[in-house]
Amino acid sequence: MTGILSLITFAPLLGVAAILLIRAFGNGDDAKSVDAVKWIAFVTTLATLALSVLLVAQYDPANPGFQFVEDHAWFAGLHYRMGVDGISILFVLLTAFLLPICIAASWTTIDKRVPEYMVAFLILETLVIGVFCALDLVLFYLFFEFGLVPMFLIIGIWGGKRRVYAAYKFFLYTLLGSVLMLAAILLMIGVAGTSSIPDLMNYKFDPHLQTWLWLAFFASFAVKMPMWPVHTWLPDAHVEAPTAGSVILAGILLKMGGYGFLRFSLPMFPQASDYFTPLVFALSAIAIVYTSLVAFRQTDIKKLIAYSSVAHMGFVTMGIFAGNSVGVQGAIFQMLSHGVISGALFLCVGVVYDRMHTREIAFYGGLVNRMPWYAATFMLFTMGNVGLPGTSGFVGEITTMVGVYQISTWTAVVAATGVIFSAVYALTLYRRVIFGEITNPALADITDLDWREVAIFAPLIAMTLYLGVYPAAVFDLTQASVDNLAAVYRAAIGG
Amino acid sequence: MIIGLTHYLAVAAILFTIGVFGIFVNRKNIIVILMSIELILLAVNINLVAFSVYLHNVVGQIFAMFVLTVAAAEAAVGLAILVTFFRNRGDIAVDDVSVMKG
Amino acid sequence: MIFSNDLALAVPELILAISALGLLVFGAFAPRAATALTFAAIGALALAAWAAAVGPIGRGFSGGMISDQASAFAKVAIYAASAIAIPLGQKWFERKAIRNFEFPILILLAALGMGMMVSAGDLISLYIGVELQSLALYVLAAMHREDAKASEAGLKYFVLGALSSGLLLYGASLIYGFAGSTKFDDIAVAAQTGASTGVLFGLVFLICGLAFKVSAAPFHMWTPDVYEGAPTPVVAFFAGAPKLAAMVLLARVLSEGFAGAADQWRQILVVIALLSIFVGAFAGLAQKNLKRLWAYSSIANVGYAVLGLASGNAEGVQAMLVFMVLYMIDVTGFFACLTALSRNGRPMETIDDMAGLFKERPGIALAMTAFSLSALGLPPFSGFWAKFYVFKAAINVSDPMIQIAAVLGLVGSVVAAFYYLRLIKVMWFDAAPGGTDPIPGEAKAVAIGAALFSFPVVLGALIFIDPLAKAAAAAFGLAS
Amino acid sequence: MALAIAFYLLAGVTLGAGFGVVSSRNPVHSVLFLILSFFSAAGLFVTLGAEFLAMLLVVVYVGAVAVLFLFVVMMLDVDFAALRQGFARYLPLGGLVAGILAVEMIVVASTVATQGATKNAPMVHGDVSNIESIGRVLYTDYVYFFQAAGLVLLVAMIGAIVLTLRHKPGVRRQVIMDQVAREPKTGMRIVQIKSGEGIDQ
Amino acid sequence: MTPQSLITTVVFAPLLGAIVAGLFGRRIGNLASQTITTGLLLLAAALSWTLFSQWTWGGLEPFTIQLLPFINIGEFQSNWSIRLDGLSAVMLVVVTSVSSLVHVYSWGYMAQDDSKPRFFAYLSLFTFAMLALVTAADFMQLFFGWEGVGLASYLLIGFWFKKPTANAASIKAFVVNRVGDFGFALGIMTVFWMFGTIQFAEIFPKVPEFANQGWWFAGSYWHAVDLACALLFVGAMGKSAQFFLHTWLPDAMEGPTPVSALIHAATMVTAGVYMVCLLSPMFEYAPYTRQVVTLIGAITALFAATVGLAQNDIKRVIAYSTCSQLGYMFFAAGVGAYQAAMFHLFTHAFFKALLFLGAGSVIHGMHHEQDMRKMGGLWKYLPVTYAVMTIGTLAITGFGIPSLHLGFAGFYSKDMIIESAFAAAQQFGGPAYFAFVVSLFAAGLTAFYSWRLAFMTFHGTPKWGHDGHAHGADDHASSAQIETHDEPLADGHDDHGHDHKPHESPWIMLVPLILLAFGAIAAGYVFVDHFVGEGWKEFWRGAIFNGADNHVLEHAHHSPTWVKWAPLVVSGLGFAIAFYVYIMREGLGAAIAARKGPLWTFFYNKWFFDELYEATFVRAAKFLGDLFWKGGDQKIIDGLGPDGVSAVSYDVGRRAGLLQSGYVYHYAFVMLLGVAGLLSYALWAWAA
Repeated sequence: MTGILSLITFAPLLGVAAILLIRAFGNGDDAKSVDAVKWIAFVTTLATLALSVLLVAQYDPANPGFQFVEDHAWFAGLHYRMGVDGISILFVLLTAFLLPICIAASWTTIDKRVPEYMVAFLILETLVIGVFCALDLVLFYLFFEFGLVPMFLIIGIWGGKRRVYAAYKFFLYTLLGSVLMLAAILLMIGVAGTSSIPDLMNYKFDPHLQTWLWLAFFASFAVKMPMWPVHTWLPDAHVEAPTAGSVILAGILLKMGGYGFLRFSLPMFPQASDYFTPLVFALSAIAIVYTSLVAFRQTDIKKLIAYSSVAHMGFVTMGIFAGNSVGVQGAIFQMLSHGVISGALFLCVGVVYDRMHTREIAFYGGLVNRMPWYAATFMLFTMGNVGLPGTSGFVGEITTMVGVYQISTWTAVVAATGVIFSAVYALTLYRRVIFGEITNPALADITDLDWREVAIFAPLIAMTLYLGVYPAAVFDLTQASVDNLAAVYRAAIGG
Repeated sequence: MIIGLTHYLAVAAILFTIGVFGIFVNRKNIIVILMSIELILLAVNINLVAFSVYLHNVVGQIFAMFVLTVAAAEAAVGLAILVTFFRNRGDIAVDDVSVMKG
Repeated sequence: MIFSNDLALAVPELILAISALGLLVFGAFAPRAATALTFAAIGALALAAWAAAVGPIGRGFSGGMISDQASAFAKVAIYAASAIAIPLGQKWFERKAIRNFEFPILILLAALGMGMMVSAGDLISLYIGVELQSLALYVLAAMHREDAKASEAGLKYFVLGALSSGLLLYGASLIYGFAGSTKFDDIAVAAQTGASTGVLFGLVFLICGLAFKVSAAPFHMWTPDVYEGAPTPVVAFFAGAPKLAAMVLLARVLSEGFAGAADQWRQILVVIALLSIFVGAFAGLAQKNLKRLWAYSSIANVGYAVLGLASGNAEGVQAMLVFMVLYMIDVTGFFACLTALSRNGRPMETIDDMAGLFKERPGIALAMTAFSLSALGLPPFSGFWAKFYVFKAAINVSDPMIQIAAVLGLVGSVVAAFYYLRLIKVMWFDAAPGGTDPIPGEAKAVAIGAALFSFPVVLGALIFIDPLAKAAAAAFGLAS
Repeated sequence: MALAIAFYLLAGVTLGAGFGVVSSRNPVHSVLFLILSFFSAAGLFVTLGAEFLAMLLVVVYVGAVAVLFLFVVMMLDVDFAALRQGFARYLPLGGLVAGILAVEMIVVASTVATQGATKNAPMVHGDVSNIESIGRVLYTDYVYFFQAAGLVLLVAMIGAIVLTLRHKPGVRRQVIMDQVAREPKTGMRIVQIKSGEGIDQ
Repeated sequence: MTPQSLITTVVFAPLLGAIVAGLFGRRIGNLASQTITTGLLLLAAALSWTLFSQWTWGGLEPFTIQLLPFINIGEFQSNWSIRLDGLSAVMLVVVTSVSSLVHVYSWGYMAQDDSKPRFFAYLSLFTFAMLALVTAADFMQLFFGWEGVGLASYLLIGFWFKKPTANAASIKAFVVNRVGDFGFALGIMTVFWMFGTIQFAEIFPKVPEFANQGWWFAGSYWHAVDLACALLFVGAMGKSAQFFLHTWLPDAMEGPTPVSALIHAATMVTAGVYMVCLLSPMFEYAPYTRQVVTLIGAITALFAATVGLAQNDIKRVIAYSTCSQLGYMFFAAGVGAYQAAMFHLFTHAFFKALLFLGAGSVIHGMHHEQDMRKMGGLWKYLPVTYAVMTIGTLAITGFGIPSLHLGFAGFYSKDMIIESAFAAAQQFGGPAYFAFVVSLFAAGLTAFYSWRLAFMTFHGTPKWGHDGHAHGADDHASSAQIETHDEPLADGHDDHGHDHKPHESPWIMLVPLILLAFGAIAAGYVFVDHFVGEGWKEFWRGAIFNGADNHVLEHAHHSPTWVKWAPLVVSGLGFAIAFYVYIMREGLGAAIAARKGPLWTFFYNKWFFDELYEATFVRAAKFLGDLFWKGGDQKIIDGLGPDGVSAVSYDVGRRAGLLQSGYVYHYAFVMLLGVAGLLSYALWAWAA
């Protein structure tokens, strides 16, 4: 099965090529070729999904190491090196899972520059999967960093009113973080003499040096996560991005930060990670409380959900730096779950936004009267967001908290208050949008979900509930790799 | 009183400074700026010749010769450009050389 | 040393000199045969590049000329860039109804000068090479002589260039005086056992003079004005090759003449590099004219190259070489785009002019996007790899000063990112007013070719560039 | 002692004239000061024993460059009255920086006594004249530079021509290429003239 | 059928019903949805009783079925499982019985509602969650059920989503429960890291080892088991609406009345009690926490009873009564009489459901009027309701003859609790003593407000029909109460139809009432021996653990006679006062209320808890939210961060551009500065 990772990673580019061919030889913007473009994009992403499922099926959960490894020497000591382990394989799957949904969600809502849009998404898919598969630091950085561009364009071209501001903010914020990471990467390559991630995991960096490297990586991943106080780009980016852009952003791009912590910070700089764990805990705890309170006061639906994302990412960072098996697996699970749920929530916003073109909470109210299915769907994901047992949101939150409890009870206590706050803001939002009488005459004729939207939500609903009831499916996959990671980490910090 | 190498170098240094000084202190006339450049080159030549003599090494003088040659070429090109400029503007005041800025 | 051996080393120079002279005569008598002249000049450059690539290695003319892997590497790059500049400029001047057959000849002579620079082994050949190149460039900058801006650009370039030559010369004279020789080898001997203050003082002057040629801060002031005023294809030429030549020359002086004083000159270079990076990054923010903008961008980029050189080891030199080559292609491509673009006959030079370019000219817009992202240093574009080499070299020097500088430099690149993004934003997000003129073929070819090189070709090309640059860097004899 | 007096005299004149170049308000005066400066610098060269260079300086600079300057100054119709103000405004700051620079340079120059290259063995023997020693190496060791310097001059020439040569419209110029390329077909027109009608234009 | 498959059917039948009615309710229609859900619930109830009888009389042994792994990370192992033991058997019966009766009752009560499938789906969903809760074999599933019932409660309270008060109440219920769950979750974590497992069966044997160990938590050193139990108890407080976390329960009456009967009286709110009893092996080793439990329970019992005295809304009175009774159960558990707590839970389920459904019948008959001041004399119009309500009232007041050991259900359980409290007070003193005193006093209050309710509703002069809607605003302390009177049903009933005569409810509503009335009469008598009497050890079969020195139950049986008679006397007193105030001197009650004495105001306004919370937590959250958002995010982080930096950068760039003046001599000067600067720097750096 070697080569399957490259196939999955670059499969979307085949779609890009096909779309470009249509652009080149079709006659521009007529409906037929636009339709063809959409179908190509959709089929490509579905094919990628099929390949990813195949990948997971072939994956050996008992083996904690990297599998499906490909390795070709490149230049200057760099390698084209790909591989997945129990930590990354799920993110590959998540990406492949969300992309068809994004394409489908954009089917009718994107009416200008469709080919460019689809190309941007397909390229983004390649890059994101590449991030999760890359086993060479520089290759990783390549995928990691270039992801900014399609997202910049997606926000900037198809975004809302302040899209330019948001796009800049997104780009520059994350760029600032990642150049510091680049500095660290270069230093690591120089010091260790290799850019291979597996080799670097075994390389023991000098503890003093680790501190700097850790901080540099932290700068990048903290922005990406985003952690408090470098989170302010996220609400803006979300609010302005088109629906599918928000889904990708919340569903996948944020996960790159958490993935980075797991892949680099913990195994490569264990002493520094241990040293900075209180810092991460403090920031995570602040993020959970602070952003929850901020979310509570939002007047824009998307912004509220964006802030809640920050709070949920607080659980992730917390769980990761707990450094024990429970916490780390919880964090991974939380990322998956958040990918599905927050993606779905943004889609929910998209549904009403497409109809009414506003995201003001005050504009809505009483939607349940006209849109019962929508209300039910929204309810499910709201509950997932709140972390209700039975949905995937719960499993992630509770396991991360359990993991953290061992390391810092204070953090667990503060994080647990997040459970209360999330209920406050999420239910308040739901109530104000969905419940009550329809008072706004503009809403009198709003229509319920159509079949396409149902089809979009169906897999997300299924995933939310499936993961909520049977998270063991995920834990079985991650167990070996995470146990290994946690064991090595614990051994390295002598605890 | 012995006139040593240092003396010559000092003269060259001062002349060099005068040349540089001439460039940025003269706000009115580009030709004078070109002349200041010639002064700088002259200072360099004094340096080279002085070193050459004190090192008993002829290379310095040869270097100075090349400098002279190139300085002449430079003057020619510089004046040519100045003439073009003058044709376009009808003036050569330094203050005018500021269409492009920022 | 047999004289013919010396001549064998100078074959590229001979080819260029003879063809320049020949073409001059030909041009004087057949002023309308511009196309033939163009092709002949390109052919001469190609021939010279080939000769440089396969030519013998060694030192000739009593050490005045060095032919080694480094000079070969640089020469090939320089000649190639010059060859590209010829049709670009020639056609441009034709479109402006300016007929001057001297353009290719001046380019040839400038290339010759740059070739001399990269293989200089002596302060005198350094100086003459620099001057040969500079004088040609002064003339090229002012060549659009009916244009007030061009002549102003030429004048500024000339005055400041002459000043910098003065600085360089003064430095050279001090080095000569204190080291007792103009040959780099001899200087190295003198500088090995603790360079005297006088030599180092001279070195600072020398660095200042060369810093001007590469437009590093604080000797950068000419750059924006000259870029704006000079004809665009000329800018495409002298934003790339001359800087490579000057950087190689600087590297050669420092590594062959002052390897022993690396700790001293590193500090100077780091200061220059940081100043350049930040001046380039910040001053570009408020620019509206793309040529000025790219001037600031080049200031910042040169800062990176200098930072690589400041590493003071073979890796750093390799980084600088790779950086300059990649950057050269980038910047040439970008100015080729600018050469190509005009709207209703008026050249498009400001950022606002680019509004909606993606709608109207997707190919060129994509190319410009690629160049911008590359200059920003975003992977996987060539600019990233350039920075990759440079910062890898810089950050692995065990000197906190340069390490901090490297980190600061990276941060500076984020500031600069803003203006590249603004360009991309205008091209992609804004509405197109319409009316762009057809794109001339040669500019389009250069632009697309360079864009393809910056990505994806670079991913493969680096496999070849990397060892070549490494060998070239090794030729300088610095510790790795 | 005489040498010292000569040095100080010449150095003083050189520097004074140099200052005159940058400070005089009339460019013509500046050129004249420049010439004076060159002359006295040539004198300095002589005191150093570099006669050939001194001669060259006078010939090249005074004979060619300075005259060129003078020529351009005269040629360009510059309004000198307008060029008179504003000299002193930047003097203090500029003077300060220049002063610092000069001091630094002189300080460094003075170290030559302790660590300069004067220790090096002499290369040229005393019995060879200045001009001969230059000649011996210029066309052998330095032939490469010599040729290159020629190219520099060529560039200057081309540049000067490119930038300043103007073809006046209406002036018919000899195009040698056309002349050479002339063929009977293009050069001749065979006209059949009917008798009694003449040639119409 | 094996017990295993029986119990599996019991647990999943409601889920099936919920899914069918919820997803396909609109497709298959109201009747089908109702039939399916109710049928499945009745089946579940029947099977539960089968199981229960097998347990009680058939000698069924406890067992656990593992269905599926849930969370399995290292030692953190949780399974979807079904546990049967004494406690869950009791709870199964209670839950399915009440639930099925409520389902049936709702056919009538919700007859006019236009989203019946949704309602029944919610009810069944709730039942499933509750069953998952009671059959949990580990903390995770317990928590799942715990929050699941919370969700169902939220959905059902907000069932009439058009009503703003209902929406507010539903959120309040969820959030306050979440506060409890906050503690609960922390408790689970503490348990996990303490014992290395969250399986009950594995934890309990390990508890004694930790009896005297300490535990670091949140920067302090605690007694380990006490800490774990205290945190878990916070969860119980939330779910069972104990003092501090009680505020949601009265507001939850915004939901339809069957919901109140099922969730907010009989089942969900007792989950806290159930948990404490289930965890008795831990609580037995947590002496301090048990004292806290006792205190909180006692205070709740007293507090709720006092508030109940002054309320005018029929459902609210019963709600406070529930709250109060839950307090009883908690302090019973606190003093160590877990069996008594469970027994009261059991009997309470019947008579409280009865009271609620009876109240529902009254409301239904009164065209959705809930204010008791507008009732009166209804016994003539609603005879069956009147009869069952009286039975319920007798049961809740614990009427019975101690010497004969004969009485209504509440008599056995409540007196047992009081006696246990006395026994514990004798043995330990302290909080138990306080609990005993409170229990007696509250018993009197219970009698008073229960009879007050009965008298105001069914006796006296009818006040309906001529009073109109002229509420005086001064009658109402909070807006929530005002709105409570208008329970809008989209059922075509005329809300203002006060000219209509009250009418008796249909039989579909009355049958469940009658069945519950039987329970209220007989549940105590039949099961007293099993729960708390001679056969308790045999009945519980280890499901409840009593420490070696815990003999409260034995001692309770040997209480002095005055203790056994005291409740009756106190209740009688309460009855007498109520009779005097509301029958003999009808109008006196209204007069007292109108006088607005400080005590009355205090009680009427529920000790001002809502106002307190509003002023502190809600306002603080809003204030902090705004502060963090507009101050923290926008001003500080963005202002100093991206926006500020970009503004400064742009400014610097502009200034740098200004330096670029275009004048050659400026440029030359900068170069010179550069040279001079670099030279100076070089001299300085190299000299060093």
